[in-house]
Amino acid sequence: MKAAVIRFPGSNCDQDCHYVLAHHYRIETDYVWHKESTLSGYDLVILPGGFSYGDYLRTGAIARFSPIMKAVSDYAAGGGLLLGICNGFQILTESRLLPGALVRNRSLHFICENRHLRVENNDSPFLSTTEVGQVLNLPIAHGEGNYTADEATLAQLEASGQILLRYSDAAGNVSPETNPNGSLSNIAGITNASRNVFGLMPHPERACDPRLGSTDGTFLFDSILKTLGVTADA
Amino acid sequence: MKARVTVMPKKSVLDPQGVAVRDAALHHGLPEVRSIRIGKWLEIDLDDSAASDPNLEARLHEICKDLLSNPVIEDYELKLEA
Amino acid sequence: MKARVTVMPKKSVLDPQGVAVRDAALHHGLPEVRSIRIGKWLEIDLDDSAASDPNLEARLHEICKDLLSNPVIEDYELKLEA
Amino acid sequence: MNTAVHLPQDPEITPEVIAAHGITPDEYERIEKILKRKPNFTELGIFSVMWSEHCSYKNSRPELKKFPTTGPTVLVKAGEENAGVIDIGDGWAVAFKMESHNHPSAIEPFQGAATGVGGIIRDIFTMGARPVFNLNSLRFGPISSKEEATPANVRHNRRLFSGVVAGIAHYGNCIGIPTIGGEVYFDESYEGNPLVNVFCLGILKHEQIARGAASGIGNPVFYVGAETGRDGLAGAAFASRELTEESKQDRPAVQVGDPFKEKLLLEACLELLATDAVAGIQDMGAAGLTCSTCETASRGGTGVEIDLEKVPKREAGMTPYEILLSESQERMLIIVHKGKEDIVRAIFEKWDLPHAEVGVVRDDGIMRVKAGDVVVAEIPARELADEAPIYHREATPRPAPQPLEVIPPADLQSALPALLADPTLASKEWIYRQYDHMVRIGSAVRPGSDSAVFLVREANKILAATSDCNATYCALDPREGARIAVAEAARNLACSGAIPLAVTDNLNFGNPHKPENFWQLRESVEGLAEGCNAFDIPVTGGNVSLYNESPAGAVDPTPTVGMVGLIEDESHITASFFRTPGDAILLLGDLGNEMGGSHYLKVLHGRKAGVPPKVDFTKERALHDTLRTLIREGLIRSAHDTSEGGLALALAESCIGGEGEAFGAEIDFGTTGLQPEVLLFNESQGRIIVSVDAAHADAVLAKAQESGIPARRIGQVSAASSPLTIAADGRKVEWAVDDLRRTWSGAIAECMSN
Ligand SMILES: Nc1ncnc2c1ncn2[C@@H]1O[C@H](COP(=O)(O)OP(=O)(O)O)[C@@H](O)[C@H]1O
Ligand SMILES: [Mg+2]
Repeated sequence: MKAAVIRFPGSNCDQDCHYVLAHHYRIETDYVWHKESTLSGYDLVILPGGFSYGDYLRTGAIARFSPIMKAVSDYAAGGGLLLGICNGFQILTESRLLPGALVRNRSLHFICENRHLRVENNDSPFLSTTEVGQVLNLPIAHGEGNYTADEATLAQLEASGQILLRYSDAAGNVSPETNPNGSLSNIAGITNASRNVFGLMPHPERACDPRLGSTDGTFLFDSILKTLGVTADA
Repeated sequence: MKARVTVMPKKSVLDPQGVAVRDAALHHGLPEVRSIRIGKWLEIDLDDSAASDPNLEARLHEICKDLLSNPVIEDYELKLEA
Repeated sequence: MKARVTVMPKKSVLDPQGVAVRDAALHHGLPEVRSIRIGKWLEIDLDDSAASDPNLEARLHEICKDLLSNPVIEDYELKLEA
Repeated sequence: MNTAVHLPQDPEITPEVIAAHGITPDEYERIEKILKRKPNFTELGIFSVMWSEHCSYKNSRPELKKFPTTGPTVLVKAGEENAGVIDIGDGWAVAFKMESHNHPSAIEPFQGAATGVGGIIRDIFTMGARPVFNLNSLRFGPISSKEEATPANVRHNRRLFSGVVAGIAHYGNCIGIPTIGGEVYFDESYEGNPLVNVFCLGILKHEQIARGAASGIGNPVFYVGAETGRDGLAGAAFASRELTEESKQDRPAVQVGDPFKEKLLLEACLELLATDAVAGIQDMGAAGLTCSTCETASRGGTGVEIDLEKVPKREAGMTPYEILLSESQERMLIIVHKGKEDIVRAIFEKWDLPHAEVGVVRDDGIMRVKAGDVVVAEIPARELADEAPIYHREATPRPAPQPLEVIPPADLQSALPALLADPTLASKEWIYRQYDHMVRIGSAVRPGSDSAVFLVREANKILAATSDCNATYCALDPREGARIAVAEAARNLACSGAIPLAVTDNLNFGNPHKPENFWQLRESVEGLAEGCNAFDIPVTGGNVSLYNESPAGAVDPTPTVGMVGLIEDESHITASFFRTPGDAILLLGDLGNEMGGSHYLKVLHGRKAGVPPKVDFTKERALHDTLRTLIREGLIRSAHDTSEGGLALALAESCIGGEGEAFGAEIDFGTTGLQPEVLLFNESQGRIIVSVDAAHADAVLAKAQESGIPARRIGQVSAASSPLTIAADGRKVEWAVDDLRRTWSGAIAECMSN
């Protein structure tokens, strides 16, 4: 298996994602510079977190026009697994590869802390090793993680089980009190209709090393490897 | 020549910044404020050569829709000046 | 009644956002762009009672200076509408 | 030497113009002697920034010589380059430093703090190091008020505080360097003159150390990074004056930072430094192009000639004076090996950054600035960079603090919550939640504990870092206060399982022309030096910020210490919070009895008085060594030093400070004979509260006593949400830990939501 981490100017979780794949999972992983225009031979493509183009204008708005994004959307259209984390999620919504948009946190503050997330649906390559209702503990770190979409879009997401993660408490209760950023319906991560593109605000790559507190991020990467039929030697 | 663009959050979309600023204004000597909505104001300076292109306005609308605003959450208004 | 305020980075102050957006526009179908400056656009909705206060405009200027703009690096413009 | 021309647009050099540049008549004479003629206007501007306190340390340099700067691990000494470099083993090294941005933050808190962060990061990657984490040390006027309507000054302090935190978050988060710790104090003395000290640490291999020297005659000089605009004109000179009402008019001195550009610059410079193209590299900080040009020439023992027409500019019509003194951010000067220019161009093209060959290294020792064919400045580089006048200022001691006669009592039940609700002692989560403190996947101990602990993956090393300074102690006794700052930092590191490696410091003081202020500076420096010598750790560098005054007077002397330590094995990583009910709680060190300068007096009785605690370095070192030994033997579950608020506060923090549920604790000090307020809240040094498996308690006590450390068992950890009880001398007080946590964790947010 081979993975790609796309580097936009201003990406800053690219090295972390690369580290987890290459060192923790020992997967062959390339950095792909945003000025490249082709993307071939990859089984997983990650749009990492960070502040692509300084988050200027809107988060993800300028990165969406990077030359590599045409290849990324072709890759997704061909069914390839595409994971957008934090700024990567923002780029995916700006590119319309995922519906809705991510706007400023309700508090207007950047928020960095661990959060509980309830698995709403495990029928995807990204969370197949989890149980529905399972609660994950993952870090968030964002200023614009407030998911918004119109009613029709939300209804569609609900109806087809595209909402994969919601902000909850440790027991899995989802309520306004467990919502860190004002996100519509506590949404923390969604997939597209064909379930091969996943965007989420939390950072699974920051939760793969027991020394950092939580290893719940491994559920996500384990699921991806399982889908691809790879046994990790981590 | 110049183009001016305003980009505003759609009425249906929550504008947390606008709400925060309204609350602050309420407490700072403006009790009459009912709502504040905050958007962007862009001044675009164009090379005069642009004026000769009959498609200029259409191209600017493209940019407004694709780059300067996100139609999922925002509306824009474009004004061209000589 | 309504007030509209534009807040712009001062001419001499770096506007990194404007520069980044100009570069993006240059590459995406607007080669004629010379510069883009980006500021804020605020629509303030006021209770009609405000209209009767002769000091309203002065109070709005206060708010513009203290809250809506940062006079160290920004200029603002205020327009009142009935 | 040629005479640089007088440009038609420039003012004549009059005594008024000279004075407006902050240059004294004596200094002007010295300039004429160096030039062997009169300076033109541009040259006068160059001298004024290079000879400002900020760049030349003319008032503090003789004092700074008192710091220990050598040692077996020192690879680059303080002052030699932009930041010192310390060996951490296996071919790896760290470069770290602290820097102030006090005055810019007073005028424009968000941008002032943001550009401070940008500046210190550049200092670190200029050394060839990859920045891995940041700290910040902040001081503001009070943000809490008991009055019904919040007074204007408190509102202003809040605005400064929230702007500074947002600015630090903006820059650090965007560039992707975690801010993993720091400190913040709120005190009247900082009203109108906040302190914003920022720290950055980078990691590098020994052979990657980059130098800021213009070497190799004929080598081209490149300018890379952001274009030059009229930003922060003469900011260095601005930082070297007192803040007055008029200085609010100095507004153009505020610069706007672009962390996105700095991220690109960082990656491009590290990519370039990995090639063999670079002969020397220097960031453009205070005094921008001027400082980098003459300093690289001076270090290289060479001359540098640049042409301002080739400098990338943001605005049209800038004069040579403006270009040379601009403090536009995110710029670097690079001396390139001749023939390797294309490597530089290719890398900076890749990262979409402006770059230009602007000059050449010469053998004449001259900093020569041209605008096309016209020579606009011509100054001997070494004299300009290194021969600023040195002043030995007059020092007058302040009256010694008077011992307290009686310790006023308080209701013990409400005293602890009152202390926990004081913004200086309350949880700092409101701050560090806004900082990305987890990027780079290394934060093994996050902000909130005594020290932050960071796994540096590329080097397979574990570092701990802390910043400390209790300026109330320094105000009462600057020497002792500075000694305590070092001891507390070392103690915080010991509590995390780390061995101190080195120190950086930031000296924040008032106007040095006032003999009492200068005395405070001198005492503090000597105190810091004593501390560093006692712990055998070198000073790698730092920063001096003088003229921290507002109309109400000077700030409390604030010699901030940033200390970095090494943790040898991941099993040694220790945090401050109780972990397991049933664990025994031990006190290493004495019960203590010093109440002078305590937070108890300040918060509950509104007094900043008394003789501050004394630190005994021999005892302190023995305590730290013993704790580390116990940690190595796997006997310690948590370790927390006692500082502000004394034993009661430290115990409460160990109960409520962790990420999970709050634990209770049952504490019994037995018979002490101390006034209860003194027992609970005294701030004597050299004390650490540890929790250990109850089965090991006796062994730990015996080992501590063997090493000559007083040690006693004072209680045990109880189940989550059970109360904290403290008994002594036949009295007992009980607090609900969930209430304590609510008070402590919400205090700052509550101030800020009003
Ligand atoms: N400005 C700040 N930025 C980030 N973390 C901070 C800041 N101020 C305090 N903290 C964190 O809060 C915790 C408590 O700080 P402090 O009370 O100064 O600790 P101590 O007294 O042990 O030195 C520490 O972990 C510290 O790193
Ligand atoms: Mg401590």
